[in-house]
Parts: sequence; C-alpha cells; structure tokens
Amino acid sequence: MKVDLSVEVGALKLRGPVLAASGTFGYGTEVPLLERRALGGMVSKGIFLKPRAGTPPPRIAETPSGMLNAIGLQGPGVEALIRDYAPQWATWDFPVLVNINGESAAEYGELAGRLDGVPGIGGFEINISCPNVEQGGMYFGNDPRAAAAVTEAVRRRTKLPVWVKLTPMVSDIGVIARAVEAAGADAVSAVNTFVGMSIDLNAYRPRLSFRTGGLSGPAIRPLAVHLAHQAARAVDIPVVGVGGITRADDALEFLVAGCRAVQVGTATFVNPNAIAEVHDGVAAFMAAKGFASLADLPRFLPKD
Amino acid sequence: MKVDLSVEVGALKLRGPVLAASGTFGYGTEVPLLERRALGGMVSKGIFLKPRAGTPPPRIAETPSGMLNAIGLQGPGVEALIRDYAPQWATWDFPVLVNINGESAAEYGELAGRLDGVPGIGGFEINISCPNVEQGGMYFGNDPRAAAAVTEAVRRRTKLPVWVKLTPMVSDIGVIARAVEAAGADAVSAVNTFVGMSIDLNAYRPRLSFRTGGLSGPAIRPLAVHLAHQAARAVDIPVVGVGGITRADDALEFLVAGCRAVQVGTATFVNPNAIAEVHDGVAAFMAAKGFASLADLPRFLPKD
Amino acid sequence: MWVLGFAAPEIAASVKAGQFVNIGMRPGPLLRRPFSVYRVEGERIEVLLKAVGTGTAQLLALREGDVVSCLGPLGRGYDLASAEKSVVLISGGLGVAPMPLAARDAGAAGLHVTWVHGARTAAELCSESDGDEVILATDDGSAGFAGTVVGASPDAGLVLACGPNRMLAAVAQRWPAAQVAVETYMGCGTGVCLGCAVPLARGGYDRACTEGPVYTASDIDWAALPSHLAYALTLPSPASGRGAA
Amino acid sequence: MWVLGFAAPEIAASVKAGQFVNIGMRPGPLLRRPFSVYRVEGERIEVLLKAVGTGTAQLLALREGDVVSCLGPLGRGYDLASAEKSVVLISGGLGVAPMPLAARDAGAAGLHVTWVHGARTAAELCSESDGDEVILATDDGSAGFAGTVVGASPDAGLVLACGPNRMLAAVAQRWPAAQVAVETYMGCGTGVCLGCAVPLARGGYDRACTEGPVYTASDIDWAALPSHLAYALTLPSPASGRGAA
Ligand SMILES: Cc1cc2nc3c(=O)[nH]c(=O)nc-3n(C[C@H](O)[C@H](O)[C@H](O)COP(=O)(O)OP(=O)(O)OC[C@H]3O[C@@H](n4cnc5c(N)ncnc54)[C@H](O)[C@@H]3O)c2cc1C
Ligand SMILES: Cc1cc2nc3c(=O)[nH]c(=O)nc-3n(C[C@H](O)[C@H](O)[C@H](O)COP(=O)(O)OP(=O)(O)OC[C@H]3O[C@@H](n4cnc5c(N)ncnc54)[C@H](O)[C@@H]3O)c2cc1C
Ligand SMILES: Cc1cc2nc3c(=O)[nH]c(=O)nc-3n(C[C@H](O)[C@H](O)[C@H](O)COP(=O)(O)O)c2cc1C
Ligand SMILES: Cc1cc2nc3c(=O)[nH]c(=O)nc-3n(C[C@H](O)[C@H](O)[C@H](O)COP(=O)(O)O)c2cc1C
Ligand code: FES
Ligand code: FES
Repeated sequence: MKVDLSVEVGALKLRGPVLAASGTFGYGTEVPLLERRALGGMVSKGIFLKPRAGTPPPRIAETPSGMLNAIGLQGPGVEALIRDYAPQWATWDFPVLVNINGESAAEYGELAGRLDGVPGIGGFEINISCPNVEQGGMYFGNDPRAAAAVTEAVRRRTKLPVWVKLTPMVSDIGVIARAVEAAGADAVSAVNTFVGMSIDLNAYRPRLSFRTGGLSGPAIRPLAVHLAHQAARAVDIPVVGVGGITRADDALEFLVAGCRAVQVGTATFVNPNAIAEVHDGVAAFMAAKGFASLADLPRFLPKD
Repeated sequence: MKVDLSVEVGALKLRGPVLAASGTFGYGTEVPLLERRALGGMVSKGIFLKPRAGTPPPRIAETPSGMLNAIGLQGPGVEALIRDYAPQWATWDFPVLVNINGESAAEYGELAGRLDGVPGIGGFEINISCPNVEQGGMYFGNDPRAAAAVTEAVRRRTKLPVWVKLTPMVSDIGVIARAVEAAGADAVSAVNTFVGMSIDLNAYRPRLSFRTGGLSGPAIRPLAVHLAHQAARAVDIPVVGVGGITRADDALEFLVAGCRAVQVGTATFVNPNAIAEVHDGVAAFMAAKGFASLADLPRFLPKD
Repeated sequence: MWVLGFAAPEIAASVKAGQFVNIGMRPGPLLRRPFSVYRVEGERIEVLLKAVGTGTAQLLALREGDVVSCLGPLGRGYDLASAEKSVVLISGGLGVAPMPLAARDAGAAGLHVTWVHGARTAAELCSESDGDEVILATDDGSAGFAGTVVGASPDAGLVLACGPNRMLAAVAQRWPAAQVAVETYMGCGTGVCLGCAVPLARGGYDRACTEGPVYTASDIDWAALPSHLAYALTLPSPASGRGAA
Repeated sequence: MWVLGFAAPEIAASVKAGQFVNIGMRPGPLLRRPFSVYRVEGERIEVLLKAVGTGTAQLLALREGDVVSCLGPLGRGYDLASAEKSVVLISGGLGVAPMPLAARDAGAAGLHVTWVHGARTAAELCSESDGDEVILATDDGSAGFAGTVVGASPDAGLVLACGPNRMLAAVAQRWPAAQVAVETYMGCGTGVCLGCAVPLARGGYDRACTEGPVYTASDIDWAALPSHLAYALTLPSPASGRGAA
C-alpha cells in the first residue's frame, strides 16, 4: 500500500513528517550515511549574529538513556552562514530552517531581517529555550511576555515560516505556546532540552565546565510527549514534537499525541541513519494499519 | 578504616544517609531481602485522612531507564495507618516519616494533628508534589504561597520533624524551597516525579488510565541532581536528594551537590536490596578516599 | 513459543502452580519481567514465553551459562485443597504457562485432571499437555473443537484458568467460583509499588503480585480490568522450539 | 589491557594510523565509544582497551560471533609525508593504541622508527611493541628508563605522540611541531554535536572527531584542555590478555 507521508506545517509543505533537530545535524553537510530522501526538513545549528566560541570542554556527559550537553551555541555567525552554507541549502530538495538566537528581542529581529530573502533559507526556528547561555535563551522561554516580544520582533522582519522552540522548564507550557501563537508564530517546536547536572566524583564538581547542561535522548521522551501534547491542546497552530525519538514508534507517540511533525536529534549521534529509519518505520506502520495519509492517523486530543 | 555515616537532618539523627522513598517501600512491612541495618530511615506511602481507592489500571508504564506511575495515592486512610502500621514502626530501630497529603491546607494540618504523638511516627514529609491527583498535590507545590500555607498548617500542629517534598514542575525550585523554609520546614526533599506521558499505539491513547504519570528512575537523575543542588543553594535547611539513585555513585552525586541525605525509590523495585548496596557503597567510597565522616566529603556549593 | 530453563534450587523446591518469578536483566530494561513458572525439573525451573518486546527479546538472546536475576516464587498460586474429585484446567494461548504445575499439584492431590487448551489457530497451540484427559480448541477450528475453550470444556466443580483477560471474563461468567490467574503490568512484584492493581467487585483494588495473581473469578470487576495489555497483543509467534540458559 | 578483534573489511582496508572507530552496542550505553584502531590483520581490525566503565565492560563481555556497530575510520590520523629520515613514536599507557599502525605506515614511508613507550609501572607496560628501536620507560623505574617518556626519548624532527593529555602537554613543550592524538568525550564522532571541543592556541575550539584527534602540538591551548577525563583515570588494570569477538 502506497502511503502519503507529506505534511503541512503552516504554509510549509514537507515531503515527510521527520526533520533533523537543531544542533544535532550541524549545517546538514556533515552527517554521512543518511538517506536524505527521507528527510522532511532540517533545522540548522543555532546561530547568533556574531561568531561565538561556545563553552570550554567538557561539554557533554552521558547519563542513563540520555546525555547532557553545554555547547553554548558555538557558531560562525550569520555572515559565514550566508556565505558558506545557504548556497548549498538552496540546491537541496528539502527546506532548511535556521535556528536563530539573540540576547535581546531586537537581536533576534535583526538576525531574521538579515537572513530573510537569502536563497536557501526556508524559514526560522526561534530558540528561546537554550539552557546553555548566560543571557537570553531559556530566560525568554519561560516568560510569556518576553517570548511574545521575541516572536513579534522576528515576525515583523519576515514572511517566511516562523517556528518557536519551547523550553520544558516552565510550570505551564500552554501559556507560553498561546503567547507566541498570538504573537504570530506559524508553529511551535516542543521541546528543547531539560536542565540537568552530573557530578564528577573524582573532582567533586560538575562534569561539565558550564556546570549544568541540557538533557536529551530517550530518557526525556515521556516528558517531551506530555509537553508536546499540552502545547497541542493549548494552540491551533501546528506543534512539532521533539525529544528522545529513536524509532518509528517514538515518533508515532508524538503524532498520536497531537503533533503535526517531529524532529530527531540525539538519535542521529548514535545512528547516523536514524531519521531515515524513523521515516520508513512510520510509513510501514501506516501501511500495516491501512492509513493512506497522516490525516487518517487517530489523534488523542480530548477537549477536557 | 571505620567510617561514620550518621547524619543529622534538622533535629533528626539518622544512622545513615540513605532512606527509603515514599511510595516505593510501602509501609516498610513488604519488601523482602533488604538488610535493614543499612536503612537510615523510611518515608511511608503517601496517606490521606480518608481511605482512597487510587486510579484504575493500567497504573504504570515503562520508559527508557525510567517508569511512569499514576497510583493516585491509594491508601487505607490515617486511622488504619495508626492501627495497623504505627505499632510496628514503634518497635523499629530507624525513624519512619509519614508522607502526608490533603486537598486543602486545613486537611494537611488535621492529618498532622491526628498523627502527632502517635508512637511510631517519627516525623512528616509533606507531599505537595504528587502529579497524580485531581486536587492538591502538585498544585500546592508550584505556588510559593500555597506551599507555605500548607507547611504552616502542619507546623502549627506538631513539634516533630517536618520535611516538604518538592515538585520539579516549576521554573525556579529555589523560590518554593525558600517559601517552605520561611514557613517552618525542617528540611526539603527534592524531588518528586516529573509529569510524563506514554502512548499506546494500538489503542491510540495514553498507556495510563490517568493519561499522565510521574516519571521516576535513572532517567531523571541528572535533572533531580540539578534541582536538589538548586534547592541546596537556596536554603539553609538540609536538602534530602531523591531521583534515580540506583548505586552508591548516584547517591554520592547528590551528596556532593549539597544534599544532607538521600532517598532511594524505584531502584528498590528492581533490586530489593538496593538501599543496603547504596549505603555500603557510600561507606566503601568514603573509606577509599580516607573520609572519616560525611562532614569530610567535599561539597560543590559555590556562592555565584 | 519458547521455553527457557534456569538453575534455581530454592524456587524449584517451593514454587506452587500459578506462582511467578520476576526476572531482571543487566543490561536490559529497567523493570523486571514476571513469568509464570512453567515446569520444574529437579533444581531447574522453566518459563514459557513468546517474543514481544525488549525483555523477551533479551531473554531469548540468552545463551547456555548466562546469568539473570530471578526473584521468587512470588504471588498466591492455585488452591487445590478441595472436596472435589476432579479439576478442569482451562488455558488460552500463553495461559498454558502455569498448567503443567497445576496438573502436577492436582495429580498429587489425587484429583482427576481434564485440561482444556485453546488458541486461535493450530499453529499457536502449545504441543505438550499433561493431565488425564486433554481437550484442544481453536477459534478457527484448524485443530480440535472449533470455538472457545469455555465452550469446549465439560462442567466441573473445580476450575483453574489462565489466559487473556478477555477469556477469563468468559470463564467468570460460566464458573463464578473458578480460580483465574490474571495478568497486569508489574513494577516491583513484591507488593510495594501498587502498580499491579486489580479492580475488585466489592470496590477498590488489590495487588496482583501479592493477593494475586490467582483470584476467585467472581471477586474481580471484569469491566474495569484492562482487557488487553500492550504485550498481550497477538503477534505472529515464531515456530515452537526450545531455548536454554 | 585487552585486545578485541572485529571483522570490518572496509575499515581495515582504509584506516590510517591515529584514526578511530566509534563503537555502538545494543543493549548498551546510549552513546557510541570511540577507540583508536590498534592493529589491522587482513579484514580484521583490533582495538586495545582497559576496563573502565559501562561501555568497556560490555565490550569485554562480547563473545566470538557477537556483532557490534562499528563506524569509521573517523578523524584525521598522523601525517607521515615528511622530509625527515626518522620518526619517534611516543606513547604513554593506553596511548600505545595507535602506534602499531603508526610504525607500519612510517615503515612503509621508509622512515627509521624509534618507539618510546612509557607507563607508571612495568605491570602496566604493553608487552608488544614494533619499530626498529624500542625504548621503555616507567615512572617507578620498575622497567627500562626511570622517568617520563619525554625524558626518555631521543631528539627527532618528526614526533608522533599519544597518551594522557598531561603527557601530551609535556611533549608539546619539548616538540611544538609534534603530532599528538588527544582524547575528548565524543557525542557523535561525525562532526555534528560539537561535544568534542579542543581549545586552540589561536582561540576558539574545533572538533577532535573531525579536525582531530591528531593535532600539531603547538596548535592546542593546553591550559584549557581538560587534563583528565573521568575514564582516563588510572584504575587497577586487569592482567594483560587477549579477548576476541
Ligand atoms: C503474573 C504474570 C505472569 C506472566 N507470565 C508470563 C509467561 O509465562 N510468559 C510470557 O511470555 N509472559 C508472561 N507475562 C508477561 C511478561 O511479564 C512480559 O510483560 C511480556 O513477556 C512482555 O515483556 P517484554 O519485555 O518482552 O515486552 P515489552 O516491550 O516490555 O512490553 C511490551 C509493551 O508492554 C509494556 N510493558 C511490559 N511490561 C511492563 C511492565 N512490567 N510495566 C509497564 N509496562 C510494561 C511495555 O511498555 C511495552 O510497551 C506475565 C505477566 C504477569 C503479570
Ligand atoms: C579518539 C579517541 C580514541 C580512544 N581510543 C581508546 C582506545 O584505544 N582504548 C580505550 O580503552 N579507550 C579509548 N578511548 C576512550 C573510550 O572512548 C572510552 O571513553 C573509554 O574506554 C571509557 O568508556 P566506558 O564506557 O568503559 O566508561 P564509561 O563508564 O562510559 O566512562 C567512564 C566515565 O567517563 C564518561 N564518559 C565516557 N565516555 C563518554 C562520552 N563519549 N561522552 C561523555 N561522557 C563519557 C562517563 O560518563 C563515565 O563517567 C578513546 C577516546 C577517544 C576520544
Ligand atoms: C549537542 C546538542 C546541541 C543542541 N543544539 C541546539 C541548538 O543549537 N538549538 C536548539 O534549539 N536546540 C538544540 N538542541 C536541542 C535539540 O534540538 C532537541 O530539542 C533536544 O536534543 C531533544 O531532542 P532529542 O532527544 O531527539 O535529542 C541541541 C541538542 C544537543 C544534544
Ligand atoms: C510507584 C511510585 C509511587 C510513589 N508514591 C509516592 C507518594 O505516595 N508520595 C511521594 O511523595 N512520592 C511518591 N513517589 C515518588 C518517589 O518517592 C520519588 O520521589 C521518585 O520516585 C523519584 O525517585 P526514584 O527515581 O528513586 O524513584 C512514588 C514513586 C513511585 C515510582
Ligand atoms: S507489582 Fe508492585 S505492588 Fe504489585
Ligand atoms: S563528537 Fe560530535 S562533533 Fe565531535
């Protein structure tokens, strides 16, 4: 049975529901082996206006079914991105969203303005949820007013799709989701990493130089599914689920919980072909159940 | 080398730093095999004034390195606890704290009042963090005023040690910790479970009848260590670390991160002797490092 | 369906029909997996299993000499102290697991044993079956009686059953006094987590791992008991065979 | 220290000295573990390892015929295209791992190879060692030269080193042009996670898995490079032997 896996996230048409998550797929030029036919889209590593060195090592630590990272948004800055990567993206057959970061709403807006209209830029994912920077990041993400201000600043500068990446470090994710929806977001990505810490028992200090890091991987999946579900119940714009997806079943949990599409992150580190395997597994599930398209997949979105 | 593992949590002297976590050790009468000599203390299953049936099955679901539970605080009510369990506790050589629950601050106070002075009751752990009840529970735990009100209501009714069990579902756990400290808590336990969801892909609905459940087990350890550390930096009263401890190294991470003692929960399900193994492993670590008592263990509690 | 054998002297010596062991694997899934004790041979116990997910996949990957952690015997088994002269054992699919021990204990108690075993198709019928009398049934009639085990079995005073909760509900209708072994998810198997709740006819819940897994059929609120567990779904079961570890 | 062998034709055919493979185990820890390729024999590659934690424990539990996922060859290896006539290989402890291939490639390039290998004690000295000339050193003098490998080695134009980052910092002091293979934690091994950051003398960081793990010593900001990784701590190492999988 032929299954149609294409989805629409706002105005953005994707050939499949599985995207590469920001910071886990570089600029799309690094990962070997991946069968790109299966890639619905890609979100590039988080970028700032200016180049950033990132945090000193150690930057990662492994935990049960997960990993902590504190990369600190290392990146070449927007000009290098436009020069070195955008031209390649312009030739690809899937959209690339740029994960944008700033220390003020104005900076986010300026970044979006600089990138708007550059060939190869398919849209934006506003990162107001990075736990690994001193200013901005997560601190915009757990205040509805700040989150809305950043979203508006970006919305004003571009007609391209604008997604907002939400942080799980809030007591009610629905409040933030509604705030950015009202501010003009086309979709929300739920969720970014959870703040965690791991202690080096030889040095009696945290393993990571930044002390804390963001937890990702299968360990967080049940938390991410819940938060994506809460977001999907709170807003009318599409929700893109992310957190701990390694297999098709994991992606299907997010889709049934109300997500329009999903992103795969850490799994790609372990299995460079993870995205293709998730995509093909979803297709196989749909075929086995007799669903012709994702519109037929039952969703769990009760009103109460 | 002889190592002294005794600790003081407020006025409460414990022979060891490892306690049994509420809801994972029943009333202390069930678990076989455990070498009780290693038990620093026990927190009994959460109780209400009245008997409670709890939630319908399924109540648990496994996730990577963790499990979701929605037991719904099933319990016999305070009178049965006083009749059936307290008399046994009175004969034991370690203190038993009762994990108390209510739907209003008054109910918590009434429960504490009823239990205060009953032989066998060594203290209270106020549960303002249960994710699996319709009223109360977590909803007291993420509002500093409500958390303080519950703590005061209990404090007024007893001179026994009062610990407050904090929820991780807040954007700043330090705020809640300071609120309950000001309200008279002798210690805080950090943390309770994280709200999560797991989807049954055959039924297209959550695995758990309660839809969501609390995530526990090794998966949450890095998150719990971070939150316990944040709490320890926020208050002067002792912090009891809990979340994902299965081995001595895990317990030591919490202790180095600033905790006075720890609780072991889910690990007991997998290994009924887990608490004894954690206790003995901590002793072995101390001996190997040449620390005579836990006062000598270096702690990571920077001012900045 | 596969059979795994473990050297477990204490368990082998004391296990009763209907009791289970809780098996933990490292590395492996976090939680142990409960399995009915299928057979006992000297100091060896055997469990019967089909490949479902993480746990069973790993158990089936075990090789001669591998070691797993086996906690048990756990739970309350079948009660064979009875005035009756005969007993009917009713099993569906994997519900066959506790029956060889039930036949053993019933035989020891001097009861005449009739075993009624059913499956969806002949292919899924467990080959071996003890007892003085054996009746087979398949939903599709590909072997033995065409229909359910409940329809296929004679009347009897003492009935012991194990199988999908749906089948047990049917047993409960015909024989309210039947002893049925139910399945639930289990967190601990030792009575502390309350994760294995079984809804009771008189209201409330108790613990399949402690008060159960064997119940008097009429004591259970069948409407409230999940009729399928994710792992109890019928999947293409591999050709029968014998593993060992 | 133990040696594990894997059948990996493509890797065996193309791997250069100093490159590594990233090994994944299921079930096992989430992340892969990088290992230098130690030897190549036909279509087999070998890695040298000591028991440290989860990953190595599981690798050492492998048995003949087991299958693991092996990604590689990864990273930039040693560059042996050189005007020099001779090369000195300097290794400390597990840093011996890339040296047999370095000796092989250097020999092929017609260089005279001196291998200086050091450890804390004779017990920890890796027995086998290739090259035209071999110098051993131990911190406690229990075998060969008493002192560090840096002190023990002759002068040379072309120096290749591998070992604890502390030792490599000393190498950098004496031979700024030396090629050193550093260790970092790695998330992906393929260049996308930026977890393997190596601090550079010119400022900023690059990726040990992609621009490294071999660097010109003077390019690294040694003060900023963690001098120990949790797994690089010296633990009582088991008696030498040979495993196989
Ligand atoms: C008393 C009792 C006796 C049993 N006897 C047998 C027997 O004789 N033979 C046999 O094959 N099976 C038996 N089972 C079932 C067995 O315990 C396993 O659940 C089953 O084999 C599937 O496990 P798995 O790890 O292969 O699959 P999994 O992949 O673990 O399970 C499939 C799905 O079920 C869920 N799940 C499985 N176990 C649990 C749990 N403990 N808690 C929460 N969720 C869970 C998983 O999340 C997964 O989605 C028995 C169960 C009970 C309670
Ligand atoms: C380029 C390169 C080459 C290497 N070559 C060899 C070799 O030839 N032989 C050899 O024995 N070892 C080698 N290593 C080290 C090896 O990759 C393992 O880290 C080491 O064997 C310990 O792994 P483990 O799983 O046994 O211990 P673990 O228990 O995983 O590690 C011990 C501690 O280190 C931490 N840790 C280990 N790996 C990581 C990681 N990737 N990310 C975050 N934290 C981590 C763990 O959290 C743990 O606390 C190499 C490393 C690199 C980067
Ligand atoms: C090493 C690493 C780097 C990341 N960098 C970014 C980033 O730059 N911007 C962002 O929005 N999210 C970033 N993330 C978060 C991921 O996009 C994703 O939200 C998170 O890892 C959870 O998904 P996973 O469990 O599939 O990895 C990063 C995650 C990891 C592990
Ligand atoms: C099945 C189950 C029941 C629990 N019941 C309670 C409870 O009644 N009261 C409470 O404060 N915490 C309860 N908890 C939370 C634990 O006490 C502990 O905070 C949490 O499980 C994290 O620790 P762990 O990872 O070691 O299990 C329960 C946890 C589990 C798994
Ligand atoms: S499985 Fe834990 S109480 Fe029954
Ligand atoms: S290990 Fe991921 S970039 Fe090097």
